Amino acid sequence: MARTIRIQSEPFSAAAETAALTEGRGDVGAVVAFTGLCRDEGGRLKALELEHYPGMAEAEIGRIAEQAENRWPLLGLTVIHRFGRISPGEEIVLVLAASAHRQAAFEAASFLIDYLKTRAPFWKREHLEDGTVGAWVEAREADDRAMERWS
Amino acid sequence: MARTIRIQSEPFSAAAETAALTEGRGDVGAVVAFTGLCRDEGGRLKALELEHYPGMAEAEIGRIAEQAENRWPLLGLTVIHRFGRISPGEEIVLVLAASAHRQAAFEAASFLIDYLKTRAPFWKREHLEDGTVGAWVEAREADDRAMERWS
Amino acid sequence: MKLVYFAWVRERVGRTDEEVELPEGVGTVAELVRWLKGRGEEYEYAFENEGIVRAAIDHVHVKLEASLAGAREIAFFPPMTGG
Amino acid sequence: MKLVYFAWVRERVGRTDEEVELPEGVGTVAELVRWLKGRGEEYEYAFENEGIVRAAIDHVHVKLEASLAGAREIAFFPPMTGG
Repeated sequence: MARTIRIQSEPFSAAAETAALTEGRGDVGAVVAFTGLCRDEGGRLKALELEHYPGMAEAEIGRIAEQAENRWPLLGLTVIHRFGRISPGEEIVLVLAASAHRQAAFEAASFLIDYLKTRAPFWKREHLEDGTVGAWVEAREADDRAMERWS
Repeated sequence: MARTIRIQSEPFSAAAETAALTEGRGDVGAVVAFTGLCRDEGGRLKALELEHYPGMAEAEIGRIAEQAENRWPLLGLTVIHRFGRISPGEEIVLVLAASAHRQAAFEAASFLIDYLKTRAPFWKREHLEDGTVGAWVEAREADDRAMERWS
Repeated sequence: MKLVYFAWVRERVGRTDEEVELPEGVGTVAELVRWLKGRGEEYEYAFENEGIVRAAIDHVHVKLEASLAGAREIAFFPPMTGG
Repeated sequence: MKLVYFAWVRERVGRTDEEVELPEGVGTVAELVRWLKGRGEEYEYAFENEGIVRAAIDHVHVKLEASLAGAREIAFFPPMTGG
């Protein structure tokens, strides 16, 4: 199974990553791509700053990917998570799941992002339009619930 | 709400369509893209031929899109379905759903492709590697069940 | 009234479309199918299993009981297999 | 043993990492937290709500009861907010 996990500050290309997953093969029938973007929170936000735990971020996402691979008949899987300063409209995270059929691809992509949200060691802080550094984003209970539906 | 529906024989660019949905706006937090590709069925298949009902295809997908828009807080929605001859590894259909949060985007994209499969007037016929024209693809009961879970 | 056919329904009927004048007493899709089946074995073959063939009136899916009143284009086709 | 801190835990402690010699009797993550809180008010502040701060041993999430035996790097951080 093709598995790609990258933690980087640079932007990524969802198209190039999808092509890398599917090129030259005839067994992939479905690719689901989730892209998480930075919102401007109604104009209040100038940027998000993403801190991460190098080493553990890759390891933890690897463990989450392995769970997904054990659970669904996947043909490929890509997770790219950015860190550093990210402006509204920019991409933060990409999850790709490829399978022969759509249900496995949808479920695996949804599982991966639910787990990433609550298990991958990343923390967001807001930088506001008024120039101040805002609070660290608080964990959402909705994200915990989203993860729990998989167990 | 930005809504794009296209029926075409040419390939499409998922990246360009995603960019068109998100560019210049700060309210989109999640984009889910489903791409359906032509499989080679273990090397048996040379191509799929897709017939459609012009006029009704656009109208029916429009009605499905409207249902999705009424059901989830979407910020954008794109459906592109190809017709004609499509080789293994090529893309057949693209569904994009954009929202502030990921759950709406995942559910809407999943709903759209489930409905497309069973309601949009397209029919697939197989062209085989041995040069013969194979059978019309039969509708899958699993697709009917997938659609029924939304009602 | 225009009739259009797709996929294997089209192949069995042997044409993509045709104009027909409905006779008296043909008021629903089911009655139209029954009338068509009386017109020749190609129609008999296309509609041999009436539960399979789907219909649309003016680009909208309909059931066999649907009325033809006001219809301009009736389509017949197998279950859809797009996506 | 190396301790590393992230996000507001790092800010409250006032450092990104440090090397510590564990005293006798500190065998679990919970005991480490208790010992750290005795070292100064910055630690007291960082761990004021013990139910909130998460821990990892050598890049693996652990609970407060986890043993420190064999650990090289212990991390403390708030609930994650990536994705």
